Amino acid sequence: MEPKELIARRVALELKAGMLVNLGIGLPSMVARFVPSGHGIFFQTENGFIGTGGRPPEGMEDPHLTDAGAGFVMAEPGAATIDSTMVFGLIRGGHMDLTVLGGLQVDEAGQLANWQVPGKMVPGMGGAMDLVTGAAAVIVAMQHSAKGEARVVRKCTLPLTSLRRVDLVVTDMAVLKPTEAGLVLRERAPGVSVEDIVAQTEARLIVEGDIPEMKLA
Amino acid sequence: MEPKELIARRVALELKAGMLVNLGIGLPSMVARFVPSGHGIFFQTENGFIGTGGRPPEGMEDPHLTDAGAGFVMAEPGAATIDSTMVFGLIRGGHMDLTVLGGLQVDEAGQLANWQVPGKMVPGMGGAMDLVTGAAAVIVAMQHSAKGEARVVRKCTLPLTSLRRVDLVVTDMAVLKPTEAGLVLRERAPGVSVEDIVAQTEARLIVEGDIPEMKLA
Amino acid sequence: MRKVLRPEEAAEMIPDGASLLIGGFMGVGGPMRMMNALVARGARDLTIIANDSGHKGIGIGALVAAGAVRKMITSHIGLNPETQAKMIAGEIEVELVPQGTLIERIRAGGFGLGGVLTPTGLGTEVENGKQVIEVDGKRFLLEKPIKADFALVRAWRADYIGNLSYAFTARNFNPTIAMAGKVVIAEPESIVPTGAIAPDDVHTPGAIVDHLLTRGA
Amino acid sequence: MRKVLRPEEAAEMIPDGASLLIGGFMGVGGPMRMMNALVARGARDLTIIANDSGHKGIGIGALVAAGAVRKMITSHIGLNPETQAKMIAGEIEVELVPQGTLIERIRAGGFGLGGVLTPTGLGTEVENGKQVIEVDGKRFLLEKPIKADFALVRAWRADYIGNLSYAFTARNFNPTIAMAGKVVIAEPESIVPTGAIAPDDVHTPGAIVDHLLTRGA
Repeated sequence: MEPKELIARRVALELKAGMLVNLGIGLPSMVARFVPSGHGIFFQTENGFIGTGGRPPEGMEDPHLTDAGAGFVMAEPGAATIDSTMVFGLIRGGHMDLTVLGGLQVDEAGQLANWQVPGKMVPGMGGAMDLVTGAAAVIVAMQHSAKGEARVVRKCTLPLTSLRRVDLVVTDMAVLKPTEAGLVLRERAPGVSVEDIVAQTEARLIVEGDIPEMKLA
Repeated sequence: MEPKELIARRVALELKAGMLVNLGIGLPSMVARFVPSGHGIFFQTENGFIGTGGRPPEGMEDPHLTDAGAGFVMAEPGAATIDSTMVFGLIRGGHMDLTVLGGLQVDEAGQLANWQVPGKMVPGMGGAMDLVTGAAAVIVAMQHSAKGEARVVRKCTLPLTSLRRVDLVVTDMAVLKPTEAGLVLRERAPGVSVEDIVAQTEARLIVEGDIPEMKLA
Repeated sequence: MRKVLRPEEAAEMIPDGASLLIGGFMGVGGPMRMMNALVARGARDLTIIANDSGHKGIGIGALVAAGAVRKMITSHIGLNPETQAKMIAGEIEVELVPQGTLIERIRAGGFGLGGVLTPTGLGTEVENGKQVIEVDGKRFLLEKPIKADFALVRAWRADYIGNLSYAFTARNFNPTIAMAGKVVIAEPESIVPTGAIAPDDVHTPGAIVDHLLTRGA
Repeated sequence: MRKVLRPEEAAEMIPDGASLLIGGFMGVGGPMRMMNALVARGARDLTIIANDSGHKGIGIGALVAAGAVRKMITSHIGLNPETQAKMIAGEIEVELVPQGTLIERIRAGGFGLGGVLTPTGLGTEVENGKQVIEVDGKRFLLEKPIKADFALVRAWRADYIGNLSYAFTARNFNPTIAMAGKVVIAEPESIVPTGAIAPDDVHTPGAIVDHLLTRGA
């Protein structure tokens, strides 16, 4: 299984009926593919819609109905258009039950950096700072390391997205739970050992008892 | 002519096509009767509507379409429903070109008191404080005196509605223009002399040159 | 898909001493069946946040008459003499708030903002005890956010998943209070199949509505 | 009833050096004909406030490519590498603002509020140079209101008096920026007779729209 698919499948298990959920662009948006049909989840997109579906049939695309990356989407029955003040009212006001976002670094304090590599990549924070600050739960979905460099670090060296401690980190190697005491290793990816994880992690991990393998469905 | 009708007719002359106008309940709401048909004025009501018309035909009343006093109204073609945040966004944001409000006292500084007689009448300020603070122009429409007591006073003794100097005061005796220098007498009601006005006014009035009679149409 | 509640069931969910945001403007767009059920169950010590206290004996006025209300935060009690009398007799505590400030404070509560910076009320009784913040040389009152245990919303139509739409001036406070109640109960006049309210016509998304009442008779 | 403007006429009204609020999200719901006309007339030194800088060479991207932009206030430039390159080369000044803060600052400008108190950005680079206000023990950033000389709005439908409605995710920033421009120019896809947009379906009331562009081809 592709690392991205593995991450998306694991994150999908955290989504429950009735939840209002925001998926970031890129990897996080893959999560929607792995929730069962008739899921009863409200998917919100940052550009102002609740109840987005997948890509429309050929020739049915509407240029007024897109995701946050301007890609065509469908509307589920019961979908609702909202303006941008309402999008962020839902986010800041704690109505957003869950957001899934990509990450560049997560550290032992559970803090996230995901919007800037100074001097190299300055795309802007978009809605990420509001989401990480305001959503009821924040899951970071990212590859465990990139180009040999650890992304789960002792202390973020890149600019922080928020002071808030995120709620869960799902990578292609592990599920980590940020706590007051530090990062707790909760699950291993199939076929990955605790030693492998520790070796590819700069942060100190709290490892207690047997660490089970991730479930993926 | 009834004093109230006289006031309403005079105020109506201040309304121009394209203006967004709020009329307070009571006397001010009478103003709408005296604008020409096809007037092109946007009348806003505080409970959330732009483009209210008069009373609907018998049997056509809709309990969802009322003025701020819960009285049935019609909608003009091109009317728009707005929620209460937008009502006051229009008012505070300076989009409301004109508001016409009743008054209990207006003083030489052009300040208005119209929401409370402590210990006697405490209805609450409703939208009046926002309107007087935020509207682009404020006209006070009131009887010149009540039960023998002057309402145009040196200094308001009742609690102020706002620090803002109102733009025009129209009574059944006079039109007064509040300025930095004080209250300027602009017009007399038909058949009323400058001496009559001065006698029924506690505030000092600035009277310069000939004071013309009010036009009423 | 939601299970609907009868008004009596909704009234049982609301304990004595609860704080309630209630929609409506002089009763128009107010959740009448829910309020009557609260009166019927003998509710006590409620804190009610609403635009006004309605007409005597009707809606919020019925709650006031029944002795169910300990405190009101409102902009206007002028059309319900009973509320004024009980306030003066010390039986109900009334906090009078300018209407535009009231709705914006509720919005701040629901939208996760720290407060409202408004010019309304500066230099009047409303300023007493409040912080004044200067921004670029202009002064503003800092008004605090409002949230409540419950928001009682009246809608024209609801669909099976709780999307709401309002009719004309019955919209007023409703969409805003729906964001600021820990539990949101909507009282619809009719309930239509999911999909029957087009996405652009949804005024309150179902994702933030917790319970639906049975439709109006 | 309004006179419609051709895009060239609208572009002539907007002088070099003007500040523009521009609707749209990655170009969706953006006033494309107006932006192209600004490029065609060789506009210079514009300050643009918008969610993003679009795709390379399209919409806001076309203005950037043409050298018409001196400064941008925006949440995201990640999908337009040209804006990033010009920023790094010092040719365009870019102020990056969290998306929820940006839309709320614009709302504050249009709604007559003194600023926004938000938790977003606390403890990050976004906090630099800003006032922190404590409300009941919680800390918030004070973010200042934004207004502009012009608001360029894209609508789906307009009626003869300027009421606007938007379709699906093409709504986004549009209704909010329409409140914060000194002059508001709306670019509709179609123009329908007054009354054809029902009051409850009007998203931006005509009373705040100054000019309408001809309908889309």
